[in-house]
Amino acid sequence: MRSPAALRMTGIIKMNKLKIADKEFTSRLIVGTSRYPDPKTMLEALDASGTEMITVSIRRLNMHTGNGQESIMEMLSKKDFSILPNTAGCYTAKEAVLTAKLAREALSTNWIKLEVIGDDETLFPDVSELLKASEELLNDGFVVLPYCNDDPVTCKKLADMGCAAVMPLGAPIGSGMGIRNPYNIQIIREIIDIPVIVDAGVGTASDAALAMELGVDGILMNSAIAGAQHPVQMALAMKLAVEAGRLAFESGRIPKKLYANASSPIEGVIGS
Amino acid sequence: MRSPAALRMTGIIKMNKLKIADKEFTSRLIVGTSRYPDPKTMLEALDASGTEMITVSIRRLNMHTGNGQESIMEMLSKKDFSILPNTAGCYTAKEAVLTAKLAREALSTNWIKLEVIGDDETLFPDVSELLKASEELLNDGFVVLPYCNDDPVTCKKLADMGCAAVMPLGAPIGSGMGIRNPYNIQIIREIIDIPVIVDAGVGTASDAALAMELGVDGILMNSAIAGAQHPVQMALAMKLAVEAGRLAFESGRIPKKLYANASSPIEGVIGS
Amino acid sequence: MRSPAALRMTGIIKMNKLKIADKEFTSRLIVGTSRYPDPKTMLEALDASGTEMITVSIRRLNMHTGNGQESIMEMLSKKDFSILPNTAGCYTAKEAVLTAKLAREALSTNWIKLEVIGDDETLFPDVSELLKASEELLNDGFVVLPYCNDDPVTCKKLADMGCAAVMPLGAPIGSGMGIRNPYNIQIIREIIDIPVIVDAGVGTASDAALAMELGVDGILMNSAIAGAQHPVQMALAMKLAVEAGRLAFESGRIPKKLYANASSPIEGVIGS
Amino acid sequence: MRSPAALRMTGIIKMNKLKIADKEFTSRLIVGTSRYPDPKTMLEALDASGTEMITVSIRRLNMHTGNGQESIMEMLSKKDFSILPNTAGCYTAKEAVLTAKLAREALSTNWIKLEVIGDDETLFPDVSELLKASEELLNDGFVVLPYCNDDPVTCKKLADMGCAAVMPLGAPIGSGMGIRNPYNIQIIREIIDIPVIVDAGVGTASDAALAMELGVDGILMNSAIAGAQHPVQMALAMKLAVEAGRLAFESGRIPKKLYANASSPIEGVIGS
Amino acid sequence: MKIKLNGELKILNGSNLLDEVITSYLNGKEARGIAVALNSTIVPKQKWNDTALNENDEVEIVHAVQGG
Amino acid sequence: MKIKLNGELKILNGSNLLDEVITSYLNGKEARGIAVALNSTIVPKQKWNDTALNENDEVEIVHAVQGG
Amino acid sequence: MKIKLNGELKILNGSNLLDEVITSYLNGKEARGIAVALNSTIVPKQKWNDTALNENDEVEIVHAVQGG
Amino acid sequence: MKIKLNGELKILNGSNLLDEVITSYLNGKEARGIAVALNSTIVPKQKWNDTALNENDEVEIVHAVQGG
Repeated sequence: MRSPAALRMTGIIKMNKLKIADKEFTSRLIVGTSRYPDPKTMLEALDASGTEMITVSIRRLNMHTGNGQESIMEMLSKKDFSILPNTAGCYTAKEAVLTAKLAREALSTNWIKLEVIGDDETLFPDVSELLKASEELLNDGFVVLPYCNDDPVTCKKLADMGCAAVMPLGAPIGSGMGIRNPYNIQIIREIIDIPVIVDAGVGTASDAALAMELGVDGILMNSAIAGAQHPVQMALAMKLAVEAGRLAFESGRIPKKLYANASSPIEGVIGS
Repeated sequence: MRSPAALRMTGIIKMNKLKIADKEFTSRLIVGTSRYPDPKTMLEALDASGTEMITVSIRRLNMHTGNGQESIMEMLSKKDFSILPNTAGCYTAKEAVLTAKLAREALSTNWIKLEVIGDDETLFPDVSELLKASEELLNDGFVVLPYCNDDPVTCKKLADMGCAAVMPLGAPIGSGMGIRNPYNIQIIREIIDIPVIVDAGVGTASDAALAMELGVDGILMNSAIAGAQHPVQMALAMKLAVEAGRLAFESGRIPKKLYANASSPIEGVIGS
Repeated sequence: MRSPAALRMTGIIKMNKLKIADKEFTSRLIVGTSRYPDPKTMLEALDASGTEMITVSIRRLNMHTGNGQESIMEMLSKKDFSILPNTAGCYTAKEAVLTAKLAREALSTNWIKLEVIGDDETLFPDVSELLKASEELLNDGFVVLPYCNDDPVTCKKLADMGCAAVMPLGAPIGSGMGIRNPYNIQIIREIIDIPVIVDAGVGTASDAALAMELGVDGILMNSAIAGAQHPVQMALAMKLAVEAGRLAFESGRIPKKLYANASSPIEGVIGS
Repeated sequence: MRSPAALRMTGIIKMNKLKIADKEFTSRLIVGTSRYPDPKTMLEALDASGTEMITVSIRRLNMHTGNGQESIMEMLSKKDFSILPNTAGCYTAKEAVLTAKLAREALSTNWIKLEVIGDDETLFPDVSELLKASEELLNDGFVVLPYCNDDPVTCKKLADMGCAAVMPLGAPIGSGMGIRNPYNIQIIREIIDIPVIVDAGVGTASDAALAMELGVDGILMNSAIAGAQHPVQMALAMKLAVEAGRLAFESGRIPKKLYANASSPIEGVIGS
Repeated sequence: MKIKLNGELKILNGSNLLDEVITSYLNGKEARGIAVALNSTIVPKQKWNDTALNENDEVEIVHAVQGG
Repeated sequence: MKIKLNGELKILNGSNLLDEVITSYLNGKEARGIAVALNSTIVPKQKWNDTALNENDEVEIVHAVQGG
Repeated sequence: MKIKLNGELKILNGSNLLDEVITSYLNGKEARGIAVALNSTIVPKQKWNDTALNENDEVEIVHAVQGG
Repeated sequence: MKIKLNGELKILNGSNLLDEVITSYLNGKEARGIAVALNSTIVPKQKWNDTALNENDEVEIVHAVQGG
């Protein structure tokens, strides 16, 4: 039997690539680098996930070691991931813009996962500050991927402004609740022309598959992998789930029906 | 990066095998062979699905060709699948038992997917006839895999009787409705010691992943693959989804919470 | 403003009555009498629920008092409910039939809520024994209301046999999980001509309303009322919810749509 | 038996009143006046709903009759509802503020249901404009009830600003999809101290009951009643459902469990 | 003579008439709303008087209690 | 003089007093439950009499209609 | 002699041996992967030769087809 | 001279050149993958040498850490 990779190579199965701004990705999974049991597990999980782009945070360089604020870039030294810095922890447009600029300087990338948090219990975005920061960063030449509500109007504004993608949340960060409102995600996917990445909320593989089946272009996750009892194995589960969901979306599923439809032939039954 | 297969070989990721009666399967997906656009598509889809066991029906040998009742065994000639004949179309224990015996004679296998249908609109099983047929076939040395309701009591009886697995339905055959009552499936999984295979109802990849995450041992499907717009691609999606769901189940997912839990570190934010 | 009762009297709003066998009920709620904090609360809750039929169990007369096995009929002395004895606690057809006959003798009613339990963890019915007991009791002139699975085939058999109603479970008894599989309930309602009463599973008011909106004819509940922190208030909530759900079902709800539909007029907006 | 009203009067059952700004309401249902088949049906439906506050729109006085833009105040002449004008159809803060001021002038009320729409397919609010308009109107002495997203951060801002209530949407206006994200509504209810009114999305009675069970203080609806096949009957259904849901919320429901819990006594079964 | 009454062993020293066994069991309580089975067969009230018990008979005396 | 009244062009031949323009528009209908804006500013009823319109003024006369 | 073969009436003019009836039905096709029941009882391949059909016998010749 | 370095007060006794302050802070660590802001404005690496600090200046030295 041919392997999935072999099937794809033969052209029988084609999964479209994900294009964000000028970069093309084979993997539709973006993975965070935080809260793994240890760096070794993180690196193995990133490998297992098949991701090509990972997120990092910008924090004060602290010379005291062993505080969880070591340079991620050193951990990654031999790896070749695209780096997507975030502005996690910022509560105002001003903080987020400065953090984005520091990230650009430190990492030589103008890509930014823009987070402007409105509330530390829900970690939901502050819409007004997010729009303001997006505008400023776009004017300054950034490739902006904003973490936002599952609100079609906000997503439309961000897209119209020139963001490279919108990243609506599926559920609160780290909650593992899955896609709490698939209808909004579906509406966003339908009315927006740029990539839609579900960011936050995914808890397990079926959540990831379901999100992809709604037609979104990718998923960004961290806690679901890093916080699982077996992060490396869960990373592989997520890789497979994202591919499964995408392939299913592109395959054209059977319609749902209330009643049954025999799969075996009805004719030729004995005694009939 | 190492491929999933490579990761498994290195022992980093282990997915348990499925054991039914005396056979061991690496794939947890059993696939039906009916209702594909054509035999070529069927064969490619079976390959793409990675399945090791496929279902067939027993029907009168009809010498008129082109009637959809051609011998499946000829189509499969060079393939090496385990064959699981079914008793689809039987409405009584008597019909089902005779069909099982014909299948054993024709295919030299004592394995049988036991279907005794109670109603042709829902294709739900007739519980009493199913129990009767199971008992007779077990006494006659069959390895019985009964298609049954998602009813813990019936499943318990079938297990106690000596069936090799129970195969509760997720939703009506061909309905594509997914796992309509995950709670019952979960209860069945908890109170039964033999393999639980979800048979019928799966419509798309996330349904398959979700079923596996409930802890079931495998999934049997047909319409979801054969009836998709691109059956081969959907077959691959299902293969990946079943693996993803199983791995996620074995990985120990994060708990669900109503509120957020920051994934990025809280300390070291600039300006703090 | 006219009260609901007044609206109904004027003929503006008509809610159909529930007819089971030869009895007609205005209330579509059947209420159990067990597990209330005390008899006074039970009586007030029964009143608040508006029920016209209550269930009782048959147990050995135990001359030791204060053991929760006092005669319910004495508690009810001045009340005028139809009494529906059950066969709770019976695990075989034989036990259930004898219990039904004892109930008939003790209570001078040939109505019986037939329960034949298959498993004491789920309290799901034993389908084969249930069918057997139903048949015997019907032959003996009983009005049989069987508690059964949400299985269309079993429900159809029970209806064809001559049962006065079928009473599929919404979820395990006392679980409060609501209607776990509304699709099965809907199918049962569509393919059966006798009253369908959802028995067991309802946890709160919206569960009851939702069940009624599926078109079922009534609901039997006990734990959701008796086990609430305020049973009398919850009894009233359930009364209202059952009426609300039934009225909504009969009112013809608006269709569901993914997108919006303005409720306010679009024309005449200022500045347009 | 005592009627529900009688039960409440005796003090056995108390349902708290809804207080918004300085007004107290017995009914927790606010009803829109648009899109009924005819004014007579509207008036009967408003009566049947038991509502004490209804919404109206502000539109150009059009001297051509029969255009659906007749004065609602004339239709209501003898009725005594609180009037809640809305700013439906406004897409900017400026339009909404002017419309609110016109409403205050025309109707002698400083209450306003503030709608600032961001998109005419979803009719979702424009968050930034909504915040701006709220601030202006609050400064001008209005009692502001903003229609908003189910976004905890925006709701918190509106509450902190001094709005009299927040009115998050359950689903798109007129969609009848129910409460698409009960988790967000629950979070909003928990973190906000002012009344939470679910505005938009309710399709049928169980939706209304479920919303109330989340603890929200009231529901505003229009299409679900006006667009039903029998609006007056549906209005009564909604009245009952809102009461049922509220009572259930206040009653303390039983916990949900996966397994069963016998409601009938286990001891004293015959033959035991 | 030994019988089983509601699952418990009972020695009948006096009458073996079902009616009297029931009356004794009820201990002054009125015999309303109860039903009796002898060896898994219902004995209607009007037959209690005619029914003599035998060694090892099993008698069930039941009534309705709170139930769901 | 040209004004815009509820979005439509109107030539005022007679009085340019807001009060009279409104009265003429209402065509006998009572002026209850209506509100008026002149160039996006509310003009309360008691000021209609004092308010003269100018070329290109925009007047909105609104009332409450059925709404959700 | 009349028999029923896969639900259809068939007149046997020649041999009534099951083996030959099957061979004739198969019409040159190889007898692999098929099973035969006579009056609802399986007849294993090695017995086809020994089995004579009687008036009104019902014969089923089946094989495996695509199924779900 | 007092400045604030990553939120903490620091007394500069020697040079007030940004470059030297950074070097001292890094304590031998290589200055790769870091970025510096002075009073909320980024100072690119090539300007560190030209930038003199003033009393009460706020300096942030950051790098990338694990994040989600």
